[in-house]
Amino acid sequence: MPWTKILIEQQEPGFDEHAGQDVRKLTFPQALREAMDQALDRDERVFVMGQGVDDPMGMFGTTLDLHKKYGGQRVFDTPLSENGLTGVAVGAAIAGARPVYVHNRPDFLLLAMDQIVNHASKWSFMFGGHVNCPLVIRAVIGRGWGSAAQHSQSLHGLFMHIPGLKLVMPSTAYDAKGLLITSIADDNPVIFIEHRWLYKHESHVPEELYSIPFGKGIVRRQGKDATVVGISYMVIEALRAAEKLAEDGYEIEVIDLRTLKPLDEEIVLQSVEKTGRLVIADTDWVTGGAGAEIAAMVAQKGFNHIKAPIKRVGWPDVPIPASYVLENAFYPGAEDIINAVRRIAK
Amino acid sequence: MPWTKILIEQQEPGFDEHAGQDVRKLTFPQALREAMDQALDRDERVFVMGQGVDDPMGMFGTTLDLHKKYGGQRVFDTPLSENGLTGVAVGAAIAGARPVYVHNRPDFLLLAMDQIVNHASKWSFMFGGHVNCPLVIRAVIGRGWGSAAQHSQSLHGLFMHIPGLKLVMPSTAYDAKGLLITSIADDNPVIFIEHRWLYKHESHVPEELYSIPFGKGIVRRQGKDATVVGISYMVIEALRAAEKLAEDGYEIEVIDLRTLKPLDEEIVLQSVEKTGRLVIADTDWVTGGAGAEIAAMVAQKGFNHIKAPIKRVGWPDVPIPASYVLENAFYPGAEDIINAVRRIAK
Amino acid sequence: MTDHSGIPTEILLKLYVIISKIRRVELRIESLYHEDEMKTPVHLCLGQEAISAGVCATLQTDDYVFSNHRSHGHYIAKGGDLPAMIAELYCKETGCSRGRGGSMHLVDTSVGLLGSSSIVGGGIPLAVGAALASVLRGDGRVTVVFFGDGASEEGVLYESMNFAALKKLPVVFVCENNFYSVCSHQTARQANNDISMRPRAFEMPSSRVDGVDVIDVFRKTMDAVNRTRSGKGPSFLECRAYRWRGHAGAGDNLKSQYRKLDEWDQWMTRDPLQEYEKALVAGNILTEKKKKQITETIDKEIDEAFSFAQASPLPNEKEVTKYLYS
Amino acid sequence: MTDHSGIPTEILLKLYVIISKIRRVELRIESLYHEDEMKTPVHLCLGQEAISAGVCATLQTDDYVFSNHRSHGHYIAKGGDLPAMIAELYCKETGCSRGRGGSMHLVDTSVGLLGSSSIVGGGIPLAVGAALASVLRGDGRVTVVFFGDGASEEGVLYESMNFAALKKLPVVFVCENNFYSVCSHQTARQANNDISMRPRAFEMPSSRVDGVDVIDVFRKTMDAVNRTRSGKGPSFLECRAYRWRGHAGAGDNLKSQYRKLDEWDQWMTRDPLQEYEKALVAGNILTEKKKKQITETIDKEIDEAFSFAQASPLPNEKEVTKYLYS
Ligand SMILES: Cc1ncc(C[n+]2csc(CCOP(=O)(O)OP(=O)(O)O)c2C)c(N)n1
Ligand SMILES: Cc1ncc(C[n+]2csc(CCOP(=O)(O)OP(=O)(O)O)c2C)c(N)n1
Ligand SMILES: [Mg+2]
Ligand SMILES: [Mg+2]
Repeated sequence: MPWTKILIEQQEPGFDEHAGQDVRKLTFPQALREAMDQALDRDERVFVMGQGVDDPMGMFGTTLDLHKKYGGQRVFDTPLSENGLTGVAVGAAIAGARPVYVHNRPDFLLLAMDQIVNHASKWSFMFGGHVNCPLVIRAVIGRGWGSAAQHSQSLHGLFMHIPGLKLVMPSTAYDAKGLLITSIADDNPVIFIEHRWLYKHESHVPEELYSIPFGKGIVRRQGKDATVVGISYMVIEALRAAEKLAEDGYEIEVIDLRTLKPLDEEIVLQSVEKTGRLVIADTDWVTGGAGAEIAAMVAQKGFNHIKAPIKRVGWPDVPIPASYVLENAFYPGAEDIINAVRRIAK
Repeated sequence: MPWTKILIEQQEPGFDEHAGQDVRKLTFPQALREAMDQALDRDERVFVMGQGVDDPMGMFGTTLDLHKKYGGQRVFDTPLSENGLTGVAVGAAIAGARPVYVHNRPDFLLLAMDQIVNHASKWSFMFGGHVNCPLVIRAVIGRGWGSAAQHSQSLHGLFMHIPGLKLVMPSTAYDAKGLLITSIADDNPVIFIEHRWLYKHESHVPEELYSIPFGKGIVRRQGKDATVVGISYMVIEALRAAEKLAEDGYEIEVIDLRTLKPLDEEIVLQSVEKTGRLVIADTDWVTGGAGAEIAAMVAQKGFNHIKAPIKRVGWPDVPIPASYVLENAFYPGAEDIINAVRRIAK
Repeated sequence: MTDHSGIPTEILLKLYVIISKIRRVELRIESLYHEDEMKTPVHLCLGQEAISAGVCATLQTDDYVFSNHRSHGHYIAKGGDLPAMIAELYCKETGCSRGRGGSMHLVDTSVGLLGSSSIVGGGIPLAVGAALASVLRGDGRVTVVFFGDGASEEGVLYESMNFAALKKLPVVFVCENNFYSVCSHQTARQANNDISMRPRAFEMPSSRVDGVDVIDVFRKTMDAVNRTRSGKGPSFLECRAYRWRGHAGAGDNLKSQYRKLDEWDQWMTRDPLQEYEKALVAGNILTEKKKKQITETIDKEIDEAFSFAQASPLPNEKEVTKYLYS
Repeated sequence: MTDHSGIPTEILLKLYVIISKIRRVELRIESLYHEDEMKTPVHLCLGQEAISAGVCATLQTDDYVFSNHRSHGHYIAKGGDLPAMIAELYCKETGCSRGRGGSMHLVDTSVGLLGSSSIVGGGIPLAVGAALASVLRGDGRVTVVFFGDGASEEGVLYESMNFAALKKLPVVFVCENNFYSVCSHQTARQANNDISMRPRAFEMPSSRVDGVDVIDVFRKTMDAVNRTRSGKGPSFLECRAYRWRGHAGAGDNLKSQYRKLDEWDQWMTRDPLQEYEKALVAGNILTEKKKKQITETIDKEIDEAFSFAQASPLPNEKEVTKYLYS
């Protein structure tokens, strides 16, 4: 859904882990597409469904032309029936298939909460493990260009709360491919949330099929003065903030959690043990969000390490506004992380 | 829906704030019914809808015979169409009515998340305040008798995350009436979550129409050694725990938040300033729940007061099991609160 | 009662056995429920037995079924393991869901029963999805989903019908219209009481079925199953029968407060077991001796199932978080 | 084109003005969109103008309307304030939603437009609820809800139709079938392409309407509105017209990749404005002079609206949390 060309230009380029190196690079959407392509190729049980997955845009390129390669039975468009079609995906998974259901935006998952929460997340447990639900739901957070309240939510704060789901939020093309492979291979329902502003990010993505384990965060930058835990796109802003803060002599450790469920508590606790200071930067409402869980976890398990108030950077308690001036005020960025760090770092 | 008589007997009696006093007492359901009765009587815009509100059980008595008093146009049964009917309630509210939509269980609200989150919570903001949505959604948390995974969720952890909603969870009959009145009088969407195990609770409930302000918690028991913040039914368990702990010389302060959105941060911070120790007891999954927000808030704003890890008592990360032995293992109670307090109190 | 000519005796007797079994299991549950040892809400299907029996008799063992809260009949008719079902009602580790599900969440994958949802309408899209998986695999299976008249008010039914019809999936929608959702009559909830009209919105074949008449159920389901197995797409059956008991639990203590008396009287003239028995006796397919033998066999099975269930161990409370993930 | 005899000239001209106005506003938006000053996704209704015009002309000012993402035509036809709409596209504080909503969230309570949801189908139950509120108050209002063919796949439509029909609420469901949801053709999404069949599931009156022919829209809506205002319950109109542009934004750069060419050619022979203009001219209702005058008035209005919008202040970023609650 290209509204105007400027949108794509406004997107943030990501950091490049292999700057200048002669390695194969893919963008975030290309990496996702390759993961699905390889999964479709390797496992007959895999199929891809979603509104517009076979259209000329191919879901921002992430599903482009896959239907031509694998046929309309395995890669197909769906009606606008989010709850029903999520249930269809859940049922197919229960019956042994491995659906990847692509949603344009997390906002639309709200129509499917009954199937996601009451069904997919509970099917294994509720039947004592006799059945399972290997399902992947992808959704892409929108941001900007006045997308407004109903087209820019992320909602991973909600899924964080539901046992039985896994929750994946990659921030690099490399992770996007590896984690999507892991998601498709997993025997449980996985919510895989992308951020539209990461789509311009390019990184080294090996050609072979590889997987990245769930529950393993990664230290994107080493530091000793404060820990910034980033979620999804906010990892980029955290790295920017760290760069700026380095100019003032602060060494900031930036952690990319990669998956929120399971959560790599160890990586956070270890970092906090070193730094004693924690800022969590999220692309979601602060209140009751994933950052609350991380802060609460540290306030319990890392209490002895913590030397200053735990700060959360994220959205204020208000729906997403349309007007760009209000968007600018609404969305936090590197500056807000910098301010948070300054307040608590020595 | 009485399954067998034992269910009702198993319910927990509440504490009595006016034990032995000669005051009018009502049970929790009677208090709710009186609130709706008086609201219906006072304001023509108020109406009550929901599955079974006019049936012989009258939603556990909370709506009993109101349809006889106010007619089937103002108190009516609904089809099993939770999303659609929630939308109907939202639309009626937008058009100037004041619906109270009674849901049997929070689990069924998952079908209505689109209307609650994408519509009700955003309608005022999204239109710059030109419209508003004075809606009350009631739902009753189930527990026990093998109600299992799809009939025992509370889900206030989800609503906590959504700006634009208010979230009310009373634990006494007195508060139930006063807060329901406030909810109906409020110009915004209110999620009002009750706990079935509070329904036997009786307390003094004045006859007149009174309201209790949102965002004001209450200290149910004074103490200086640790603060236990209780949510809904867990206030009862917290009081029990406090009583037991008093035998060992611990003075526990028990706070009943009453509303989670708005959240009375002050009452928690003030208490923690005194006690330095915090346990949050919730009737919901711990992970990503309301307790996470409270802990995170204190880890930020009350950091200097906190002298020990913040503990959360609530549900483990697993759907609610059917078997009573597993239910017993699943649901925390006074014992768990006692253990948590012992670990962190001096 | 519809004429049963042309249907093999073996099948006719099987139908009789299943109806009898469901009836006797439900009555046994009801008679013991007051003991409060089955600590889970039960939704008895007394009066609706012919639907489960007639529908499932048209299915092969590996065909899929999805069920709802009123699941006992579906489970038994599809060939689910009876001791495991009763053990589930007793919330035991030997239960079909290992005591995690209770009465509303029965499963037996060995006979294609992939689960029961207690969210009204929740199982409907699951069935469509299972049918989709069958098509992708080309395994020739048919999927049946059971749901009530109340579920026909849930939007997900319409979404599911549209998709199933669009993709011509091998699924049969079986709506058990017992006229009530808890204490609420169909007329208080639906604009028109002819549920069988609804699927026509998607040009899906649909019939009204006499849900008390097992032969009518069997024949119409057979048509739908044959049709869909041959790739012609889904069908819908509205099977009308009466819920003899309250919504949940034993008995129906509120009966006089919410039932329409003339409706009640009318339906009480119809008993799916007796009508069928009479027809089989008249057709010389069932003798008194055979009947007695069947009943005895069933009762023995039920006795054993309850003994097994009662003697079985409870789940280990240490394993409360087991089975969260596969 | 349907015969317009019997309809007062005043109304005929009003319809013409509205269609022209919608057309010219949309073209103006499109022509300026590349400037990237309207920083909000726009969903143009070019080709569908006659639906908004014909439907809203049957309504009174205080009748309610709920709209969707493709909302410009609804807003204009219901009498919404044009400068406030354009200012909203420019995300200004003077916008009808104070810059909080953008193009997909237009509102003007002074003419009964209670809001537009960009969740497909989301506005449908809201309209039914507003109609319920009207009944409770006895205010005699009618509510109309606009939604697309895509929305007819959402379960909430069926839930809403059932409830509206059950309670005989004063609401008219207007489905604008433009055959596409983004780049997806109706046939890829729906089991049968006759949306007007669907409401019959609830015994709700329903008609197919030629959405290019404003007189057909007007007459059939008038019937539905009269019927429902007199307490006879809801109706459904499937109005067929073609989306001339891409799903969102200006132009349709993917046209050749997703449109069916013959379909395109066929629809391009039909222009709601030109067809109507021809009919009015033939009927001596519209003269060239009058036409010019109308166009000039509209263009002046549009000029003023854009000037107002462009000159208006942006929201104050300090007020980002304002309007959360009322
Ligand atoms: C979505 C949802 N809404 C409400 C309920 C509560 N509930 C459980 S069973 C039931 C009755 C359903 O009626 P019907 O579908 O006709 O099935 P029956 O009980 O008659 O077999 C209701 C309302 C539920 N479980 N799920
Ligand atoms: C519930 C939901 N699903 C998907 C979308 C994305 N989306 C926005 S508009 C649109 C097309 C809707 O098609 P239709 O209802 O026919 O309206 P049209 O755009 O043709 O006017 C889609 C899929 C959405 N906004 N809401
Ligand atoms: Mg029923
Ligand atoms: Mg369309």
